[in-house]
Amino acid sequence: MRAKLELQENHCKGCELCVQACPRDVLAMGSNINALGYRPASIVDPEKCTGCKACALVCPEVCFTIWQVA
Amino acid sequence: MRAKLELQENHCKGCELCVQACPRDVLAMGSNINALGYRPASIVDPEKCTGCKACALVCPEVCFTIWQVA
Amino acid sequence: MSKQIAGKPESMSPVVTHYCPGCSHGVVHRLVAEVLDELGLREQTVGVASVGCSVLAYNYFETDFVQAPHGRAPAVATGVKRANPNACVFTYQGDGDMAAIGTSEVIHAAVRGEKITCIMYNNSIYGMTGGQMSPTTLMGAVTATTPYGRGPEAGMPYRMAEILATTPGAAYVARTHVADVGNIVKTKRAIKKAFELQMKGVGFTMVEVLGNCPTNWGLTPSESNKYVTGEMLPYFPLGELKDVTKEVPAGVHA
Amino acid sequence: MSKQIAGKPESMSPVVTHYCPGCSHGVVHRLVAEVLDELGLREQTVGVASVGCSVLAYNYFETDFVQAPHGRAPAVATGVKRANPNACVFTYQGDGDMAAIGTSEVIHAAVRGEKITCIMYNNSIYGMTGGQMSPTTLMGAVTATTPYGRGPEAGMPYRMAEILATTPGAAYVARTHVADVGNIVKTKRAIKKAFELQMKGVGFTMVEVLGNCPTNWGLTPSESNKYVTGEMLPYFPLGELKDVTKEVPAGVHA
Amino acid sequence: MFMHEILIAGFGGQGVLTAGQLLAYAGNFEGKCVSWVPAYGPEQRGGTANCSVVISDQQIACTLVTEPSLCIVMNQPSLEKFEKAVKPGGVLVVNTSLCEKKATRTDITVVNVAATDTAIELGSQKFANMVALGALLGAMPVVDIEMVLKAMLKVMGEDKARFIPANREALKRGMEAAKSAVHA
Amino acid sequence: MFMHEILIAGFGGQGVLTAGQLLAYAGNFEGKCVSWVPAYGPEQRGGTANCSVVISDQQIACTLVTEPSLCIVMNQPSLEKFEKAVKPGGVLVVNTSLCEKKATRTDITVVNVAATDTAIELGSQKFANMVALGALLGAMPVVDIEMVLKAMLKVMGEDKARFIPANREALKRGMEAAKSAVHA
Amino acid sequence: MAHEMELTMVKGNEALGEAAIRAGCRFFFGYPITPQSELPAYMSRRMPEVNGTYLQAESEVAAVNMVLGAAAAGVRVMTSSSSPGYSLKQEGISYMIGSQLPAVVVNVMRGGPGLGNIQPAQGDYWQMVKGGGHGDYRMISLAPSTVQELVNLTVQAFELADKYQNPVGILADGLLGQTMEPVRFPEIKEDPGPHTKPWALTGCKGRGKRIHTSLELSPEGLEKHNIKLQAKFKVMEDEVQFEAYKCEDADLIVVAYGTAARVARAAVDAARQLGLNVGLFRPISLWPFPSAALSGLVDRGVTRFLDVEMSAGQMVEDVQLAVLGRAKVDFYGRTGGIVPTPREILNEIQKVMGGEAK
Amino acid sequence: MAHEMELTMVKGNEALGEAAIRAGCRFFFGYPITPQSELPAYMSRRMPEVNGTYLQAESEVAAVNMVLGAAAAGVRVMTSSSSPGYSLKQEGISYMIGSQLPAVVVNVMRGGPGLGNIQPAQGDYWQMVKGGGHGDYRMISLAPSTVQELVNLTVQAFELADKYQNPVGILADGLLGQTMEPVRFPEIKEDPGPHTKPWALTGCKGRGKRIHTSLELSPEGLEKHNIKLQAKFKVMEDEVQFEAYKCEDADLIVVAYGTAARVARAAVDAARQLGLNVGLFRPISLWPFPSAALSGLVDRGVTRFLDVEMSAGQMVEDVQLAVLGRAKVDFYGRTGGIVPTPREILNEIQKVMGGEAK
Ligand SMILES: Cc1ncc(C[n+]2csc(CCOP(=O)(O)OP(=O)(O)O)c2C)c(N)n1
Ligand SMILES: Cc1ncc(C[n+]2csc(CCOP(=O)(O)OP(=O)(O)O)c2C)c(N)n1
Ligand code: SF4
Ligand code: SF4
Ligand code: SF4
Ligand code: SF4
Ligand code: SF4
Ligand code: SF4
Ligand SMILES: [Mg+2]
Ligand SMILES: [Mg+2]
Repeated sequence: MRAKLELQENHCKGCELCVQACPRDVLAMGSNINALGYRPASIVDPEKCTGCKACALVCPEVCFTIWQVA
Repeated sequence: MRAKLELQENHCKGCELCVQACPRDVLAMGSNINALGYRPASIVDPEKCTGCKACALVCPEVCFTIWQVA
Repeated sequence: MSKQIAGKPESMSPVVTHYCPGCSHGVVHRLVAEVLDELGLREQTVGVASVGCSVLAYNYFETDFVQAPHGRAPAVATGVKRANPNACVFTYQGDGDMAAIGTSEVIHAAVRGEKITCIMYNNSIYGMTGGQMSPTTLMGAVTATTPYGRGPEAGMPYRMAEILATTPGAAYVARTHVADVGNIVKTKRAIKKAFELQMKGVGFTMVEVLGNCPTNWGLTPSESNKYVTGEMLPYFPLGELKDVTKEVPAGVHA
Repeated sequence: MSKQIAGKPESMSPVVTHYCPGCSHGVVHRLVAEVLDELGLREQTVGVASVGCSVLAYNYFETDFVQAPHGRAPAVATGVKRANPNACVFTYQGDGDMAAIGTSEVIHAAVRGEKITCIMYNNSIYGMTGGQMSPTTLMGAVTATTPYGRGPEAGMPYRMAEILATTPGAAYVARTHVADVGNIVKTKRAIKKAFELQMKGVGFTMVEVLGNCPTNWGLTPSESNKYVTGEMLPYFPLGELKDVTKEVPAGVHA
Repeated sequence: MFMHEILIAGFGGQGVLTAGQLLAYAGNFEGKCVSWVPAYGPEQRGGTANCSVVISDQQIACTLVTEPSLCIVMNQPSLEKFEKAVKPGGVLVVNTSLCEKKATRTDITVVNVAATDTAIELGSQKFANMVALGALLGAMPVVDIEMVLKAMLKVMGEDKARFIPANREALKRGMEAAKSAVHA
Repeated sequence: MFMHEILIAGFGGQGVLTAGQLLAYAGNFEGKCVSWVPAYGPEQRGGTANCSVVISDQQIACTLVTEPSLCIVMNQPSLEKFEKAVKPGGVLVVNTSLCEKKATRTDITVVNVAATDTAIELGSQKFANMVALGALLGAMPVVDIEMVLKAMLKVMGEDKARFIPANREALKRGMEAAKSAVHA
Repeated sequence: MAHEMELTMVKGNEALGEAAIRAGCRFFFGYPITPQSELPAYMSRRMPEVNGTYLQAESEVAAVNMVLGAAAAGVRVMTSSSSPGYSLKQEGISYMIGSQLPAVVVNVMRGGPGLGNIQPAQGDYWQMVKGGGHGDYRMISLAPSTVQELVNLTVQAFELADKYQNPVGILADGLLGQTMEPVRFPEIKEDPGPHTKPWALTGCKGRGKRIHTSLELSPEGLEKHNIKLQAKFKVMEDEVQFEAYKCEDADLIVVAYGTAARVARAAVDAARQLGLNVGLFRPISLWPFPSAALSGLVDRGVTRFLDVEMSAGQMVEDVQLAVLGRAKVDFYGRTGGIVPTPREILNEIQKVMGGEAK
Repeated sequence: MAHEMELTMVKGNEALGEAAIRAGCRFFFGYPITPQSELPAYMSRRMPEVNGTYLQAESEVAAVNMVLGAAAAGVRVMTSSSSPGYSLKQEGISYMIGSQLPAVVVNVMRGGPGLGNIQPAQGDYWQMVKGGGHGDYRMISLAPSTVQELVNLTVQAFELADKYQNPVGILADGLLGQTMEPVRFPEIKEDPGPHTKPWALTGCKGRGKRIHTSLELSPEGLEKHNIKLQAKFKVMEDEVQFEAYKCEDADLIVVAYGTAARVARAAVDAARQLGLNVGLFRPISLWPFPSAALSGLVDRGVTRFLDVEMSAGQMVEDVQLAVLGRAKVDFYGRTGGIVPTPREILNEIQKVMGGEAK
């Protein structure tokens, strides 16, 4: 299964939970600061994403949208 | 065991519970009306009293005083 | 030579109560007073009266007393006991007072393990206000506010003692009744244990006493006692629901 | 061809919350919203917000909402549901809101068997007011009002779900947590069941969700999730404490 | 001006509230302005109880009667409490069956009636209130006794019709007693 | 008359409340009347926060500062919110590290300082508040920086003495920035 | 009982309940307390007959919050209590006003303070009229003095509540609640229903979501909300109601409401028979208080008022505020559940007027 | 912290707590609410140090009743809350007054009505001063405007409570509670103790039993009790406190309390600099209200007052009652948690005085 991943960085509060939850190191914390004043997570290796949804499940701000690509 | 029994009729509300509780028919409801407006219980056969305290246990107005006579 | 074996306890005032003929409130008062006498607590006791038929309890006990707002007696008792940890503090409440408006106060007093004794006189009705449904009113019972009988829209009756028994701070929780001679004696035993454990500082103690309300049930005193044993008992089982002194110490298997 | 497998549920508003980074309130909101979506209930739902960090919940759900006074959400929900029996009505409350000031309201809603769903987010602290002890705070925990750690004078923590499970009107009572992926999924399952049983009119339903409060615990989000699983779980056992749909019918012995 | 302020007092259970209600209904049937207010003592049952009834051909000002023109006392405590309250020239009905002492005022009409005893003669203590009411109506025909009996059906329900004759008798016995009244 | 109304604003966690407290304590050490009031946005953490500090040689009237004579804004939202509030002739310190836009007023002294960047250079973002405070004191020496450092020990506890040198450095770096200030 | 349109004998508390039902109220949440207990009892009997809901709450706090919920759902709803129980509803009332939710709240006053007793009193005027709860708010408060007026005002109260999306209070006392008098009820009405309320929480099918909250975190926002509320209260001030009895030529005017006013009317009549030019001014709406009308009486030349209350003196301040020193205001009050007699009030009238003659 | 006698920087809420302890208070029962939460937090830290008791109740209702119990047991005791939480204490306060039990009750006001917000406001004046609870009662209510005054009045409050066997209120607002200022505390004092109170419930050893109740079933008895209470309140009226600042020669007097007064003082100073003869009258005791002093100013020739509140106008009625039309009373208020600025008040002053010049 391959998945397409979108991360709404402007809603991200930089809690890092998604980064810790991702089993495939798709995500990492960024170094920029968003309009909310946080360092948002970002997608660093989209190809590796399996669409396991761990990130989406733990994200308190519902920043992730994931599509399963058939 | 013999017992001496006192009944404070002016506190009695005529609920009849003592009469019903007494196993020896020592008590009966009177026919007079006391100052509270009730027909009080009265001691009709004091000699029969065994001092079992049933009357005292059920009386909500604590009308009974009982002495055990040695 | 003669020895007094029954009579007015010292902790009771020499007055007539305002209770209806045959109402068991007076019996439960006497039991509490006897216990206070026997444990020698009268002079260090502060009673907390609630709102209900027993609101005037302060007139019937020869102890210090404070009258609490409806349902709040356990909170008031908490204040008294915290201010005076050596005092013997008890509340005397009805089922409406404790199980309806006072739910929170009694549960949290139990949760905190307040060293007080709460007596709940459960006649499954609001006596004082004229016989409305209380949380402990039995299903189907006709009251002033369940003219068609208590139906499902009001829920099922609520078992106060069981809930209190689940709280970690409760040391002793029992349910008894006073509708016959034997159970009056047992009720006294439960009340005595509750006061003893309070004074030992073991924790929160509570006795739920099933009692009658001849007036609002529209029954004679003796009929009303039969209602207690015949109708209430099946729904409100008797027993010591919690007694930490009886609990098996951890690690020791019976 | 691609199919969306995660994203914002329709029942959630497209806004950023005011919650602290890593706070699980957002996760639980999302789970409720997903359940509303999946059961097609969004357009007939009335949410009841409580007072606590989740007071602004009404900004995050795309459903009708009313904000209740502190602790009273189950009473408000009772009013809504009785007025509109076809509505799907849920409360979203904190542990302080439900287990402290709201004790009476939630217990009596359960006793009455109100057909509502109460979600309690138990982070064992008063989050919104700055981290004071709540009735569910663990023994020894340092909070703004237990600077020396919660001691025995405040009693032992209180288990809300267990108490509600004892009430006859409760149809479903569960405790879950959202500190890891697997349990987030399980929490959703419990919430879904609660809403389903509400809509089937079976009775009162409640899910207590153990969640974090990184801010007032002074922990990072991931540390705080470990506190949930490491410290809270031993005292607050997970599970379906009551599920009338699973209870063995009377007379049938397993 | 037609205007009667009536107070009926006794123990709870003596039917004082009912007697008052019957009066008020009867007045209403006769087209008067009427009001009725119950009052209870602190006791739950068997304590004191009384009620205020006003019957007037004008709008009623105060529905609570503190200085009755007509008064029934069904027992000793009520006699002690209310004798002094009766308006000069008024009527006081005393249930002598339950009053050890006598009324002493001379500026009012005192009707002594052994209401409880008479009622027992009639078959039940329960009729005592009707005997006393009859005595009151004997001394001052505020309403017609047939209206009182009609009111009974209204208050207690049509199925209680079989009690009408006994109650009529009780009212009459009371009215007779009024003949021997001590007039002010 | 010596009288400064100071407002320090930023995100929660940027140390704006602490900076304000240090100023107030320092003023107190110098024998002035002082007051400090915190204010928070609705967010629980990481939201906006600000504090009002008044330092005066007279009794303080209003402790809440709505029109500051001296102001520090630690981020863009605070700049947008408070730039217009500064009293004409006042001082506005802007943390340019976190402000995309610039202050536009010309009737006040604007001190631009890359407080967060400078702080990171000094080893931790946490010093940003001290850099900004230094900048403020550079533009208007309300209190002595040694008093600010003394206040630090009072507020944070004597055991934090080891952080004094770094903080002194941060204050100094800020003061330098003030030299390049745009004067009104 | 009491379903016909003819004159029926009904106790005040029950009349209140029937009037609410006639006004379309189908939801009642309450908790028993004397001297209003006949009202919940009546509702428990009547509501099922009209497909309505009677629910006995576990406390007054729960009851007022059930009302809040039902009001938010858009139905006509009522709760009632008596003094101590009414105190417990203060937070909920403040919330309802903040959230702009209509309901009718009844206080059948008894003797206070504290547990006091169950006798009629008027010691909760301030609590009801100035606001026993927190924050700036106003609530129309109506004070009937006969059972018939109790019926009429109860029906009105529901209309006013919906009109202004604000709770409306009925302030009665134990005597009125207990008094049985003949009354005429209006025709029975259905609840206009949630669909007539464009703010009712009915589920957001086919529309955007609706929210009821009294929270507004920004001071600017909350002030704006308050300004809006105050503007509404200003409009509500037009709902003033009062009765002026024999005031046209009166030298002294007795001011009283509810039961006290009813007694005072008898005293005024008695005074007139003695040739004293006395009138009765009876506020029916306690808020809005009929200040302009009172002030108008002063313009007309009245120089003395006698405020009579079953309290230690509460409304008297509103009378003083209305006349602002332009006339003398005396006070006579009884407390503890004692209802003044016409004779006592007449005595006071004579004292005051005699004093003036000197 | 803050144990020394020297000037210390303390937040208002914490200063209140420390002052209570200095006054001998060893019992605190509360429930968290912003903006007074620092007070319970402080008490939870400090009470164990002085062998006192801090207990977090499960609700405000429970807290006020724990206070009632502790007060009955004869100890100095306090509770505190903020607007919505204070509403919930009304029944308990009415009971304490009815039962004649002393305590100190604090309300750190926030924006209302309903949940409102946590910003400073003064919308609970009526609730506190006229009685949010039921029945006729009075409670001394003190309104500090600086942290030092908060300390002083808190100490006084305990003395007054014991003196009159009546609760005493402290009415602060969120700004004062949050403000940190240098203050000087008095020496620490022990609770005088139950043995100094001949009514304290200590167990009836060696004496007859003692009872605290607010119940009195007979109207005559309850009226007697009320007369006794009213007589006590009459004596309490002597405890009036106020500050008159630059009032001697003022043409216009600003009337304000608490935080509003503090801001108004700056406006008065500014007005003086503009040559306007303006003064500030600051009630410190809101009840008893300093009516006589205000009235005295009118006697002296003041014709205009400007009442400034952080509310839609509540105390303004007491100002009007004091001057009774003999001077014009204007009002300026901000709501929702907005603190007026000195400039705004100055504008109002100028408007009012300009208007007069015309
Ligand atoms: C706040 C408040 N609400 C309601 C009441 C009215 N009230 C008095 S007693 C009572 C119920 C009493 O019932 P219960 O506690 O069961 O005692 P019982 O009379 O049956 O012994 C109620 C509701 C009150 N006094 N105060
Ligand atoms: C009547 C009342 N009392 C107290 C408060 C203050 N208050 C607001 S939120 C809260 C506690 C919230 O804790 P919890 O319910 O656990 O929610 P959390 O913030 O932890 O999610 C309190 C006490 C209030 N708003 N109203
Ligand atoms: S879906 Fe799974 S693999 Fe993909 S980013 Fe999220 S956690 Fe990583
Ligand atoms: S979990 Fe969500 S909020 Fe947290 S870092 Fe990841 S994307 Fe950002
Ligand atoms: S003591 Fe026993 S035997 Fe004697 S009277 Fe009482 S019940 Fe009867
Ligand atoms: S039990 Fe007591 S009150 Fe009842 S009849 Fe016997 S003596 Fe009288
Ligand atoms: S009403 Fe019931 S509970 Fe109350 S005194 Fe009478 S019988 Fe007892
Ligand atoms: S304070 Fe705690 S519960 Fe509240 S939003 Fe922050 S982390 Fe979540
Ligand atoms: Mg009961
Ligand atoms: Mg919480």
